This record gives sequence, C-alpha cells and structure tokens, in this order.
Amino acid sequence: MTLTVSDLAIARGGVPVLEGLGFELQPGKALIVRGPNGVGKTTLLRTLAGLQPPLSGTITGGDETIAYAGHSDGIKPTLSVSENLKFWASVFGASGIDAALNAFALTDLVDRHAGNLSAGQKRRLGLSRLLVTERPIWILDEPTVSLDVSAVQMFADTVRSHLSTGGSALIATHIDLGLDGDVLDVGPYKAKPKSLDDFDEGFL
Amino acid sequence: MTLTVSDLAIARGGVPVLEGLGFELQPGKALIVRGPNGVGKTTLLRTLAGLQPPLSGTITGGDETIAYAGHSDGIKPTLSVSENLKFWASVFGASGIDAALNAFALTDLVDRHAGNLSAGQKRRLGLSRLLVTERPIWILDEPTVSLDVSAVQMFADTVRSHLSTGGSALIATHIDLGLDGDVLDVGPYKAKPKSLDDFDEGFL
Amino acid sequence: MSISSKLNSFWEYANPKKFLATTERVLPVFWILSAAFLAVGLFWGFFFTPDDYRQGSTVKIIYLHVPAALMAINAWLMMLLTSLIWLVRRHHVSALAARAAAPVGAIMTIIALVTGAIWGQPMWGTWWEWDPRLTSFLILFLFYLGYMALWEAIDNPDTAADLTSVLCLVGSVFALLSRYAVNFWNQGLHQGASVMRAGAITGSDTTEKVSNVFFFPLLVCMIGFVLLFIALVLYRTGTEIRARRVNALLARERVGS
Amino acid sequence: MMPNLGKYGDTVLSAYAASIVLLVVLVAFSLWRGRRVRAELAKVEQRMSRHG
Amino acid sequence: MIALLLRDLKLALRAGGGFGLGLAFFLIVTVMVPFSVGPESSLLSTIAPGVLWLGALLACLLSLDRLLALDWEDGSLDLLATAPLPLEAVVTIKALAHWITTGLPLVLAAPVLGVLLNLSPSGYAALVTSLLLGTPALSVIGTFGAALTVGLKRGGLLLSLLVLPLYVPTLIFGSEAARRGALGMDISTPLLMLAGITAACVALLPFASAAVLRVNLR
Amino acid sequence: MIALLLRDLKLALRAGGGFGLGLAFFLIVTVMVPFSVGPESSLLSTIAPGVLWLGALLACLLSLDRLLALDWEDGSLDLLATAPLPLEAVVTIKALAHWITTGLPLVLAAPVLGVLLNLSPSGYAALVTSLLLGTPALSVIGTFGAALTVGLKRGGLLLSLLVLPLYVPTLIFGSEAARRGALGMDISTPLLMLAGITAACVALLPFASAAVLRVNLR
Ligand code: HEM
Ligand SMILES: Nc1ncnc2c1ncn2[C@@H]1O[C@H](COP(=O)(O)OP(=O)(O)OP(=O)(O)O)[C@@H](O)[C@H]1O
Ligand SMILES: Nc1ncnc2c1ncn2[C@@H]1O[C@H](COP(=O)(O)OP(=O)(O)OP(=O)(O)O)[C@@H](O)[C@H]1O
Ligand SMILES: [Mg+2]
Ligand SMILES: [Mg+2]
Repeated sequence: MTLTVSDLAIARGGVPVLEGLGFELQPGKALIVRGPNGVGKTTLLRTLAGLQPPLSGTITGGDETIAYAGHSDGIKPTLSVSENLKFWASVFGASGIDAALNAFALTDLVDRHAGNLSAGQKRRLGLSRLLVTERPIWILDEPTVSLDVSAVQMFADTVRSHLSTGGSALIATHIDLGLDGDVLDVGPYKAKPKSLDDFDEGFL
Repeated sequence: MTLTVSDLAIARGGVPVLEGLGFELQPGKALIVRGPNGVGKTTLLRTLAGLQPPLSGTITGGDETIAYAGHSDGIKPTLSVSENLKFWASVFGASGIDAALNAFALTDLVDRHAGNLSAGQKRRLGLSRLLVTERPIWILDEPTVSLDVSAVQMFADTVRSHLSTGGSALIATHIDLGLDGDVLDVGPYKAKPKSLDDFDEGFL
Repeated sequence: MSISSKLNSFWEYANPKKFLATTERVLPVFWILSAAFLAVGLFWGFFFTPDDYRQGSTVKIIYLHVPAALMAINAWLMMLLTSLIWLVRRHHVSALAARAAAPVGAIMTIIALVTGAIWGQPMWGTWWEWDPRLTSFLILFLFYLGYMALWEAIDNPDTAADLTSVLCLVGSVFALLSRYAVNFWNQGLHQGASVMRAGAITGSDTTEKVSNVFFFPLLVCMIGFVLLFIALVLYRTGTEIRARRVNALLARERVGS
Repeated sequence: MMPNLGKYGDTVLSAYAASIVLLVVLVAFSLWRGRRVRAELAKVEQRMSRHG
Repeated sequence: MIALLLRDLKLALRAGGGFGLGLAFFLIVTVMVPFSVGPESSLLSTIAPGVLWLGALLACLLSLDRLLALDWEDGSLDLLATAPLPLEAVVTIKALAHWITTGLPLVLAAPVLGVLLNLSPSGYAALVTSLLLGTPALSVIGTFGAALTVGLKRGGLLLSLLVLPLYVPTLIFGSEAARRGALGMDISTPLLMLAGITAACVALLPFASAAVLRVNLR
Repeated sequence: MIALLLRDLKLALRAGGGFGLGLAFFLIVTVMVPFSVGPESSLLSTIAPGVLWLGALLACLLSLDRLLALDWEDGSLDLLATAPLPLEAVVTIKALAHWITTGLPLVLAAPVLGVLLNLSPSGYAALVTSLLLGTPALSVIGTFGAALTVGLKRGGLLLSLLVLPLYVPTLIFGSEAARRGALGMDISTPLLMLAGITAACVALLPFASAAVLRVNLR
C-alpha cells in the first residue's frame, strides 16, 4: 500500500498549521518527519491516521492500513502486560503476541501489571502493540520518548524488519534513529496567515 | 547547599530496586544519572525530592532546597501559560516570571491556554517552572522528552547558567545534553535479592 | 519477668515468621474449642431450653443474634487497636490482622442483621424498623464495606495498610458519632442491654432480665463465638502473611529480571 | 428429637439456617483461601530456590 | 468485540471491585433516605418505589463518569477508533459492559433494599421487572452522555447535567410501574412504554454516541 | 495559599462552569423527586426538607471526585508537596475552594428549590441555616475521602462508598433541624450539634487528610 498525500492543509483547534504538504510513502520505505516544536507534526500524523479531517487536500491509501501510535500508549494499568497485548491482538485479529513480546524484550514482564512498569517499559509495551496490528503503514509520534539506548536500538531493528517485509513507516521524532529513510521537514509548509480582509466561512 | 547521599537503599512498590548508593552534589555541579529502563532512576529522584521515604541510608541537604520536575508537568490546561507560571511563582514566592518565559522562548505563547500547546511547548512550560522556584538544587527526570534540538539547547543553556550562579542539578536522561558534569551510572547499584530463608518484617 | 520485658516478648510475635510458627501450634486448640463450645451452646439452646412466655420459641434466636452482635462490634474494636499498633509501631502483622478480621466482622454483622430481621418479623410485625440500634448496625456494616473495599482497591500493601488504618480511626469516631445522632433521631423498639447487667445473672434485677435458663447456654455460645473469631482471625492473618510474601517474592523476581 | 417450636418454627429454623450457612461459608472460604495461598507460596519458594 | 467486552468486565472487576461499588452506592443512598426524611415507616413505604428507582438511577449515573473517560485519557479510544471495529460497536459494547457491571447488580439488589424501606409486599415483582426493563436504557443513554463529555476535565458534573434530563421519561414510567405495583394496580401500560423506550434507545442511540465520539476524538 | 485558592476558583470557573454544575445537579435531582415519588403536594412538602438536604449532599459528593484527582494526574500534587506549603494548608484550601464553588451555591439555591417541593413557609430559615452550618463539614469530610482515594482509577464510586457513611451524622442533624423548622419546632439542639460537628471536622480532619495524602504520594 502506498500512502499518497497531496496538497494537504491541516488545522488544529480551527487554526491552520500546515499547508501545501504532499508526499508519497511507498512500501519498504521510512519517512522521518522533522520540524520544531509546535509546527504541527502531531496534527499531521493524527490527520493521516484518520482521527481528524484535513482542511483540504487528499490522502489516499490510508485508513484500514494504518497503525497509529501517539503520545499516549493506551495501556491499562490494572491489566498485565500480556493481557494488554492480547486485547489489541484480538481486536486486530492477530494470531499471537509472542513475536511482539520478543521484539521489545518484554517476555520477563508478561505477568506484571502494566501500571507498575517504568516509563520506558511502558513505552516498549506501547510500541509492541504495533506488531500485533499486522498493518502495513505505521504512523508513529515520537516513539522513542523515555527509551534507553538499547531500547531505541530494538525499536530501530523492529522498524527495519517491518520495512523489509514490505511495510512502511512515518515517524515524527526529534532524535536520530539511525534509520535510513527520507526526511520530511515540515517547517517550510507552515501555514501562512491569510490577509485579514479574507474573512471567509472559517472566520479566518 | 550540598546534597549528600550515603548508603541509600530505595524501594518501589515494596521491592528494593537500588542499594548502596552514595554521592555528593556540590554547588555549581551537574550530575547526570544514567541507567537502563526500569533500573530505578525515577524512584531515586522521587526519593531525593522527599516524595517517598528511603528504605535506609541518609540524604542531607535536601528538602526545602530542591525543585523537582518529573514525568508530568503539573500544567493546568484551562489556564494560560502565564497564569500557570504565575501560580507557581507565587507559591514559591518568586518575584517575576519574565526571566522564565524568556529562557524557554515562551513569550509568544503567554496568553495561550496551556491545553492547546504542543507536546514540546508544554514541556518547555514545565521546565520554565524551575526558574520561578528559585531553589538551588534541581532534580530533573528526563527533562528533554519531546523537545526539539533548539529547545534542548535552550534547556542546556538554562542549566549552565543555573550552575554558574551556584546552583546544582541532578538529571536523569537517556540522551546526551552536552553538559559537562559527572555521570552516575546506577546500573551497578541494582539491589541484590536476599537469601530466601531470610523471612523478615519486609516479607522478603 | 518485668512488665517491659514481657511486653518485649509480646512484640516478638509481630515477626511474621514467629507469628506463623506460634499460631500453627495454637490454632488447632482454638478450632477444636470453638467447635465444641458452639456445638454445646447451640444444642443446649436449641433443644433444651424452654420457650419464653411472650416470645415463644423465637427466643432461641438469641443464641445466635446476641453473640454475633457482640462480635460484630468487638471485631471493629480489634481492628481499631491493631490499626493503631500499625500506625505507631509499624508491625506488618498488626495491619494484616486488621485486614483479616474485617470480613469476619462483616459476616458477624450480617448474621446479627439477618437474625434480627427474621426475629423482628413475628415480634414487631416488620422485617426492618429504623430503630437506633438496628440502624447503627447497618452503618457499622457500611463501614466494614468501605474498609474492605479500600484494602482491595490499593495494590501497594504498605500504602493500603496506612490508608485503611487512618480510615479505621476516623471511621470509628464517626461511627460513634452516628450512634448518638441516630439515637437523637429516633427512639426505638429494640431491647435494652440486659445480658450484660449483673442483675441478670444474680436474678435480683426484676425489671428486665434474662433468666438463667436462657443465660447459661447463651454464655456458652458467646464464648464459642469469641473462640471462633480468634481462630478465624489467627488463621486468616497467617494467610495474609503468606499472600504478602508470595507477592513480595514475585515482585522481587520480576525486578531481578 | 426435634423440639416443638410452635407457630414460630419457620422463623427459628430459618434464623439458624441462615446463620449457620453464613458461618460455614466464612470458615470454608477462609480455609480454602488459606490452602491455596499456602500452596502458592510453596511453589514460588521452590521455584526461586531452584533458580537462585 | 467479545475481546472488548471481556476486557471491560475484567477492568471493572480489577479496579477495586467495580461490580460491587455501584451496588454499595445504591445501598447507601437508600439508607440515607430515612435519615433525611425521618423514620416513619408509613411515609417510607409510600415513597419506597420512587426512592429505589431514583437511587438506581443515581448509582448508574455515578459510574458513567469513567465509562469512556479512562479510555480517552490513556489514548485507548484513539487506538480503538483506528482499529477494525466500527465505533458503533465499541459504544454498544461499552454500554453493555456498563449494564452488566452496574445495572444488573442493581436489579438484583433492589428487593433487598425494598425491605429496608418497607416496600409493600405486592410491589417487589413490579419493582424488579421495571428495573430490568429500564436499566438498559439508562446505560445506553448514559453512554451517549459519556461520549458527549469525554474530552472534558471535570466532566462528571456536566455529564450528570446532560444525562439526567434524558433519564426523565425512563424514570417516570419506571417508577410509575413500581408505584402502581406497590399499590396492587395494573402495571402493563407503564411497562410497555418502558420497554418501548429501552428498545428504541438500544437500537438508535449507539449511532448518535459513535457520531459524537468521532467529533470528540478529532 | 491565597494563590492556590484563587487558582482553584479560577479552574472551577473555567472548567465548563464549575460553579453552576453542582447547582444544576441539585436542581435536577430535586426536580426528579416528584417524578419518582409522585406529585401529591402534601407528600412532597413532608419530605421536602429531607430531600433538599439529601440532594445537597449528593451534589457535594459528585463534585468531590475531581477535587484532588486532577491535580494528582497532571503531577501538580507532587509539585505542591515539594513546595514551601504545608500539605495541611493545601488540603484545607482545597476544601475551602470546594465549599465556595459547591456548598455555598447550594445554600443559596435551596430556598428556591424549596418552592418547587412545597416546603412549608416556616421551614426556609431553618433549611438555610442548617445548610450553611452543615455544608462546610461536607466539604472537609469529602476532602478526606478524596485524599484517601486519590491514586485510584475509578475512584469515584469508592469515594462515595467511603464518604457517605461519614456524612451520616451531618445529614441526620442537618435534616432534623430542617424538618423541625418546617414543623415550627425548636431547632437549637440539632443546630448546635451540627455546628459542633462542623467545627470539629474543620479543626481536625485536615491533619488526617494531609497524612493520607502524603502516603498516597509516595
Ligand atoms: C435487625 C436487626 C437487629 C440488630 C442489628 C440487632 C442488634 C442487636 C445488638 C447489637 C444486640 C446486643 C446488645 C447488647 O447485648 O447490649 C442485640 C441484643 C438483642 N436483640 Fe437485637 N437486633 C436486631 C433485631 C432484633 C429483634 C427483631 C429482636 C427481637 C424482637 C431482637 C432482640 C434482641 C434481644 C432479646 C437482645 C438481647 C438483649 C440483651 O438482653 O442484651 N433484636 N441486638
Ligand atoms: N508499584 C510497583 N510495584 C512493583 N514494581 C514497580 C512498581 N512501580 C515500578 N516498579 C518497578 O520498579 C522499577 C523501577 O522503576 P523506575 O520508574 O524507577 O525506573 P526508571 O529507571 O525511571 O526507568 P525509565 O528509564 O523507564 O523511566 C521498574 O523495574 C519497575 O518495573
Ligand atoms: N486546540 C488548539 N487550538 C489552537 N492551537 C492549538 C490547539 N492545539 C494545538 N495547537 C497549536 O497547534 C500547533 C501544532 O501542534 P502539534 O501538537 O501538532 O505540534 P507538534 O509539531 O507535534 O509539536 P511537538 O514537537 O512539540 O510535539 C502548536 O503550535 C500548538 O500550539
Ligand atoms: Mg507532537
Ligand atoms: Mg523513569
């Protein structure tokens, strides 16, 4: 599945933040989204994942092919690690959770209540969910927050093997993951304020 | 104020995680705490900040001299940036918030509701709180999460100027901040399990 | 032995290991004694006491109702005491004993309520009446419920012990306050306390007494209930200690990995 | 053997039945949980002493 | 879908006995009524059916608060929205889980609490039937309210404010049935209305709930 | 300390009208009573003082949920605990803010709602006085409950379970005073008791709340 975006404009809280964005994400490729704080990366990723509608422009190839992981992990503190993962596996109809547990070195923690994990352990659990979605396009918002060096390595390896099996990934991050992929700097696409006379349906 | 820690043992959820820790944090110095995910950095920092009691060992010079910043920022989404900051300033009896706003380039955002900030902007607001506490010892748990490169730079500069005025900082982080300070790797202090027969009051 | 050294040797039982070893030995005695007292008392009461001239055979309910009511209150008092010990001396066994006693006390409260309700049907013509004593028992039951729910809700055991102890303390004050409030609110139908009055035993008190025919089996039943309570609490405390150790070991195993 | 309980037979018997059931349930549950926890502890201790 | 139901039930069980707490609140409200209106048993038995219905409704209401809010806060809702489950199914299952953990226990407990309030013997059947028919509507309507307020901090009160008026018809017919039952009158009309309301709510509201949820997510 | 109070009041105002919501809940519960017990005005006026007290109490209860929980979730409590404010002061101020945003509006609204329930004319003064004396105790006790359950997800129901029994004495004396007032009887004894309870709670409970909060923070 190729995710194709053309002439996209997106808004947050009614205020346009990015406009004129276009790119293509092909199977086997990674695209790193960069840009300073507050430029609109999270907004872009949520739009691509279908969580919010774009202001204008088109996104094709998305929807049921996308696995999204945002700032929060959707982890239930009172369920154990394996229960958390099994739940998502059965929602997405995946076969098993073992591969996901192995990829993020969670096997020792399976019976632990997720609420008792440290920040990085929780994040690893959140990322392992991607593997049980069995979806080709990963859209990840700052996935490596609170991960230590070896966990970042695990993550990079996981992404690489995902790419090698024909998947693709769109990752917004501030740090260097050591993945080779195109970089999309969204800074230049910052929405320009319209002139004040232009008082249209959007009141802007 | 020098923060002196000797023979410290700490526990999380009743389970010892680190033991035999000892160090000294002198004015003007920074100490970087490192260690893999789940080793007990957050627990250590919370203990130093006085939020939880140590299992054993002593901490001197702490308490009313410490400003703590943890994983969450204590930001009220319905208050504006300046209202959030002013509140903390008046709790800590600080004089003004302008320096803090400048240090983290928040001046353009002062009237924005904090709930409408992006992840990195929120974090910057959380960090600017440190400046209005006017306390000498900063204890920071992964302060640079979600910050972009230039914001990390701002943060490092702020820490440096804090150190140069006789303050000190203890920072747990997984990334390289470019600060020169001692590194404390807590990995070697991982608590060793007691023998099984030793069935004491702690049930371990 | 001086008093203080006696006291010191008492606190030794606060060590979980010592507690387990000791209760292991004495528990059978308590189980057997409580079974014996209960069997004798209940049999005696049920089969070999006459009917009351006013209440007919319903008077036999007293052998369950009164001891249960007694234990319902005493269990809370015990929890109050052990909670205080935990807060002051931080002996884990003490907190766990309070936890172990709560369900026992709650069941005793239910028994008192149920037998009372069943008794009330023929005597007062209603299952339930908002009589002060009945009402305050209901409130006591609510306190038990809240106490147990709080224990269940918290997973850090020390935190749970601290919080439930403070709740027990504050709750005791409010339970007492409720008792007076309820009294003020409604004057009731329920029998006054007469078992515990000296006159009842000597038979010299003619106003309202429980005659010896009823009193002695009742006494046996009360002793039986007390013994059963002790046996249950000791046993359950042991269980709580072990459960706590299991959790601690598992947690350590996980952190170790 | 059964004493004559008169017209209140049901009342008395149901009170006894209810109370005794409650007591038995309490004791049985305590013993059951006690056994289970004891077995679990044995299992865990054994496993941990094997693995060091 | 079964996985979601099971997870929600498991969460309710784990979170400090979710099953019991709605019940406990019901018990407590019922107990507080005599304290506030006085202990005369004839007065109590007059208001008993109404009080029990109102108590059940409030117990339901109080547990709505976190029906969706927890899933929202930890990001689960975002993830569920991108999962291959229609959001309509998600909200229906959430409502069902809420009914099983809250509504059903209330129905079962109501007769016991009737005793405390001197409910007249003829009233028990009507009380239980009306609650059994009415509580599903309470859960479904409540889910709609929860979906409306999900993104708001301090949603609890706003939620009550929105939901309580929606509860009015259910309450009227439900307590009317219970009241008539206690007086030994015919209860078929209010029960029929109640059943109608419940059926309509269950069939239609999930679409509305899913729609507002979608709006709240963006 | 003033800063904290002002912030809490501001937050209550911002968060979708915190001031109004407790009130609205009170209104709605009061309105629902006639629906549930039937519309006879003599019955309503008998139960009016009790219903108003119970309604106020429930409105108070419902808003407790987030009294400390929000500050806990976003980390503010951690920061306040390390700030140069004693935790006792923090909980006292929280209780005060809760009373100003919830208790006080209830007191002011109660007479209006009394009209809806046919409260007898002699009852208004007693109702308002008893609420004025009693609601601070409700806020302080509620803060204790909130401190006990602050770390728990789905704390709302547990909180009610813990707090409602503690509310019993206040409710009894308060509604007794209101009831006696409506009947034209002497109300000095229950009012005195009520004042005593409130004074004791305000003086002592903050220490318990702070202690409990400290335990929960570690
Ligand atoms: C339904 C709830 C009831 C509760 C919670 C209850 C509670 C109590 C309590 C706590 C006691 C012990 C008081 C003491 O010894 O000082 C007691 C004793 C007693 N109760 Fe009840 N009661 C209830 C109903 C009834 C009914 C319906 C009757 C019979 C008409 C009854 C008859 C008695 C008698 C005869 C005693 C022994 C009093 C004495 O001589 O000390 N109770 N009850
Ligand atoms: N309530 C609890 N009960 C038992 N163990 C716990 C509990 N909470 C945390 N832990 C464990 O304690 C250890 C220390 O956690 P802590 O949060 O201090 O780690 P950390 O060094 O900050 O990790 P990270 O870099 O991922 O933030 C972890 O292994 C964690 O799983
Ligand atoms: N509800 C809102 N109303 C108005 N503006 C908003 C709202 N929410 C966010 N914003 C603004 O929209 C912009 C884009 O936010 P977004 O979260 O997408 O940034 P980001 O690129 O992900 O930043 P970060 O790297 O800090 O996570 C920010 O400037 C933010 O302040
Ligand atoms: Mg972002
Ligand atoms: Mg950490």
